[in-house]
Amino acid sequence: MTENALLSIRGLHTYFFPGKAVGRAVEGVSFDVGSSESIGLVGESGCGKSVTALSILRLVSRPGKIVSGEIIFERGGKKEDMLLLSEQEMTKVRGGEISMIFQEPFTSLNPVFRVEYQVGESAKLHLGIKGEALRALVMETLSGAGIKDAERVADSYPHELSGGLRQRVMIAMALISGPKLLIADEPTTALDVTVQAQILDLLADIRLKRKLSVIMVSHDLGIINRICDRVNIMYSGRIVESSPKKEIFSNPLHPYTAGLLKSIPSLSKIEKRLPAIPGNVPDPFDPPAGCRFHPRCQKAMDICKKTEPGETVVDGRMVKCWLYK
Amino acid sequence: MELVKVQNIVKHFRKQKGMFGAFETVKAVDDVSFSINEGETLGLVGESGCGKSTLGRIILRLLNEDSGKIFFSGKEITSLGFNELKPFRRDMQIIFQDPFASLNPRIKIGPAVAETLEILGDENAAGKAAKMLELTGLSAAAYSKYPHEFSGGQRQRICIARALISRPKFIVCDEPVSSLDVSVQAQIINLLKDLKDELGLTYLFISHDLRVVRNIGDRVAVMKDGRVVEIADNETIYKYPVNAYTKELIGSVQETGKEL
Amino acid sequence: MKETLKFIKLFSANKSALIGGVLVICLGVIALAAPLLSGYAPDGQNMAEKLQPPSRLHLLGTDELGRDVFSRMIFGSRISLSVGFAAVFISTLIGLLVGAVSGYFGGWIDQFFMRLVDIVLSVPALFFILMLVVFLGPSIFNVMVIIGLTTWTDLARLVRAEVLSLKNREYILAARASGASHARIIIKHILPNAMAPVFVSVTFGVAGAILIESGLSFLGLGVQPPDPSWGNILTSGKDYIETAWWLTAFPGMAIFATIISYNLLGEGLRNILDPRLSGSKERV
Amino acid sequence: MARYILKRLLLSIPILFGISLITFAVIHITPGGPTVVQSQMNAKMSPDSIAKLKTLYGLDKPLHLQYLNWLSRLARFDFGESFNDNRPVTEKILERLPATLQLNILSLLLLFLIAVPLGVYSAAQENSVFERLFTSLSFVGYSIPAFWLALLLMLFFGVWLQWLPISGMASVNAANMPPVLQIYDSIQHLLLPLFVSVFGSIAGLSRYMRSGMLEVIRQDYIRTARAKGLPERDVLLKHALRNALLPVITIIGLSIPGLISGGFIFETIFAWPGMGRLAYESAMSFDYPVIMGVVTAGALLTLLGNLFADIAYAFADPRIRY
Repeated sequence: MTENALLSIRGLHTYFFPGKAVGRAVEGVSFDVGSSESIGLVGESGCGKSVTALSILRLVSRPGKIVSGEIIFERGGKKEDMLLLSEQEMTKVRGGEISMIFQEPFTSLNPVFRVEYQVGESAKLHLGIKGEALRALVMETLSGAGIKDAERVADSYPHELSGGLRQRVMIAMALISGPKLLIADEPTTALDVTVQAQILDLLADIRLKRKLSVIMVSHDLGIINRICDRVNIMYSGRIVESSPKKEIFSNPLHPYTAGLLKSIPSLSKIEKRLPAIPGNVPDPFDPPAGCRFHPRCQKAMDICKKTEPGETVVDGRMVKCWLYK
Repeated sequence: MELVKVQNIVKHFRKQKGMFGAFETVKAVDDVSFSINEGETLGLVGESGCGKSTLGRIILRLLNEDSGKIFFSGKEITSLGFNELKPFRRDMQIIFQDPFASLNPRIKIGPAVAETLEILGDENAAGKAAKMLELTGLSAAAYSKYPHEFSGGQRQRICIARALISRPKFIVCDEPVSSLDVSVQAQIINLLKDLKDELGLTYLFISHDLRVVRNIGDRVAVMKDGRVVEIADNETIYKYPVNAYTKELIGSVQETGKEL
Repeated sequence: MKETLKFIKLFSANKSALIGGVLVICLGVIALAAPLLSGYAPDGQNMAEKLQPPSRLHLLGTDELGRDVFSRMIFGSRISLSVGFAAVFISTLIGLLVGAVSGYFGGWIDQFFMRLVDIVLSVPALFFILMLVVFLGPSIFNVMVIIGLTTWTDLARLVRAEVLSLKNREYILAARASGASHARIIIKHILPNAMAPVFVSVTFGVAGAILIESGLSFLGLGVQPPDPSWGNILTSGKDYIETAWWLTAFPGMAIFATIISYNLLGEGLRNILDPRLSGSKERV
Repeated sequence: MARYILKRLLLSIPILFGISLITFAVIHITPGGPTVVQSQMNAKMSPDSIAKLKTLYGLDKPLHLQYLNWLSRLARFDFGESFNDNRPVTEKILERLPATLQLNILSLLLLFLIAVPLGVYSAAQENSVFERLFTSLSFVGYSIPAFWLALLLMLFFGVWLQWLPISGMASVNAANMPPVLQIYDSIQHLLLPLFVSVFGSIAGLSRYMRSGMLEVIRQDYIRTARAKGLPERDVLLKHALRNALLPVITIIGLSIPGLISGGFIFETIFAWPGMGRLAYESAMSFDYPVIMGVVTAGALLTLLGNLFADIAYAFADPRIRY
């Protein structure tokens, strides 16, 4: 564990139990988030990136359950395992010390409350302010989230706002109590590209201004490139590679990372054929044995089919692949 | 040679705000004209609600336009009725965005793919469907399975097989890869490119993702608020965009390269 | 075949469906085998044995005319069930047709039918049924038809909503792009996917129709004596409530048991057929 | 909002027309019209009342004139006079209305106060013993025929235990009692009908409330509320409940016709002098003008109830408001 890490996740296992089947959504995920650091959690559908993010705040809902692991978070100078906190203590962490924003701005705001109430609720809860002071803080935070006519937006109901504005409201709601860590779960996926660019600008800006640590969950490496310092690549419930951003784009270690990067079409060059990864994303209820990626891997060896590779550290980068043993 | 030509297409929707709100007119498609040559791929780019999908459906006469004309192989098809349109159905097909909504959950893959030929009275519809499934990269065993037994990428292959079964000349691809994972998306783009070369197809490729259109389009049209604001060939539009909105779109793309 | 097996598996795993299903079958068998099970003719009077409490001779006692309550109840089940089924058949037919046409074609057809539904819904149903029964005269046939004609609105709305959500699915558009006719689309693509709520509604509908029939018969406006029906046995129950409790307890229990069986079956079917309510992704 | 209410009011006009058409049609479609049927079936019917009925419906005039005549009478709430006692139908209905309203408003209130917390609690306790018990009991409540329940209660509390009176709104000698005792007396008379009226509906509404809550709890904005650090109690009672209550408003509006007309069976059993009993009495004595009046009045009450429900809904749901 890094000494100065704000958040350290060790051996996180989160499973889903619908009926008799077991879905191993997250299986043995470990990573650190340093103070003011921005970490990307990247992967395709069903890889467990969102479940990992929800697990940190213990927001995984039935039939999902955190089975084992440690989530160590620094609170008030002490390091505490959040999986051991009481539910009551946990409510202080949520929205107070760690905030989260979600993918769907259209469904993530409560339709029957005004924006002012929804944004202010968190501050009322964690900072204990009320009345005029609260309204002032709400306006300030809305403005800080790049909303020009904060007064009008505060008095609106969510359905009266555009997707981009709603996502700004979500961001304001997450930031109002001054958290140390922001978890953003695909915050721009539901938005148009032009709006997406604006929201990413805002997040990059806020991150620096508030010295915020960020965990950015996304399927889009382009977005990660914009925001993150370090990237964790997830595949079938595991982190298969963890590298600083620059190196992951220039010299990916894991064959999956390399394949993923190559398969993204680019504006700058047209390819006759995109170098696609063959096969399909594995089903968390029925993953392949050995290295989860081996059926799609062109460099697969015999050992890959039988035994799962452990962590290997290469030049301060972590990779789970037999090629580096 | 021009295969598809649209002339001054207009489509307005009257939308009511809430249950008792005032009516407002949404100009989904507002005076759009262009043509697509045989063997060409025209990329149609725009953000949500710009009218690109509506336009695609109008061209296939799945939606009626308010005004304007559509020509297919030089014949006007705008005024044709259900029966007169039937012979054209063989020549123009569509692939949708959501591979989960585009297959009937209660109909097996084989009959679903064969439906067009069955409607046209082809006696060997089943055999052709099985062959088409193989052509799109699925095994013939898929024939008697139900849609829920397949992943998103495989379903999109099934939809492509269904669109191709009648050997059409023209296909509207309505965001065919937007709901797929990146690694699978590349497979489907490649498949569409291969099939185009192999079968001599013409595409109208609708997408919100410029990177995808950049990789498949011969020419690109940019749509905003129901209008085509810029149309040019692929190289030109990316290197020398004229319209301000086109420039903004290109500038908003988050690239994964080393530029940052 | 595979789908049928899956349905049977889900059905037997669902407690309320299983209990409801078994009870419904038992009730059906009793009704069919009525002459074999009852020891007495349902209308055989015997004034010497009137208002006898339950005994070995008369399992559930006798009524004010000395008729065997058990036999009357067994034969009454035939009437109740046939009224229930006939009424539901009529209402399902209307509901399905109105809902499908309304939802698929939209426009003024839809407007017309939905206003009609609004109108039918704003007349208190039981008052309306009461009025019709009085005007047309109480009889088994009239009761069947009247219940059928007044209870189709819920199903029509349900089917309409289902069709509306289905008709813009992309597979419907794909079928249209293939040149499929309206009839083909409705029959092959829409109705099979819209049937789940219909089955559920039919099951609940039988329970509802039996309830209305027994209520009307209880008031003397449904099945007329001497034809036996659970409702009209209860009428005697009310008249002799201070002396003959069995006339109130047993026929009511029969109505209750029938209704709860169909409701259990309906609830079970809903959980199996409608994954939105059961939260499971499995769907037959 | 004013505009919404206005539009909503305008919308009930075609429904009113429809109701008038249907009731009109019933008179004409029934074989030979009521005048013929009733003279055969109802010996009490004198030639005099047949003549009255004919003038009332104007059966000798052309159809469209008959309808217009019918409409204008509806507008004036004129349903003619009762065959039984020659009193105006409107007067008879107005006389019975308070008893019906008393029972129905009380049941609605009670229904809401019991069913909503019950549904919310059982949703919060998903998969617990309480929830299983609740589900089974609500099934019983949902399936038990109201008139049988009424008879059973009469048997238990009235006949066997003799705790409660089994019919009417008040004792025969109530008028001579001191006020406190009068109230006690009327509460005693109210208990059984109220219980029967509420019992079945509680099962239905609380089940509905429960599934509504479960549906809302799955929504994204509930996750947002939790991520904010709200305690689970606030998540449920502030964020989820407000949303889950919205459809309940509509459901209560839709249940009004059922409450009004569903009452007629146990109003009859308990001799409760409400509209339901009036409908029954008039049906049994083939008193056509009264039946038509009751049905139309019931429809009007329903329309009014739905109107209130819709307006309440518009107040509660900001997505409808303008």
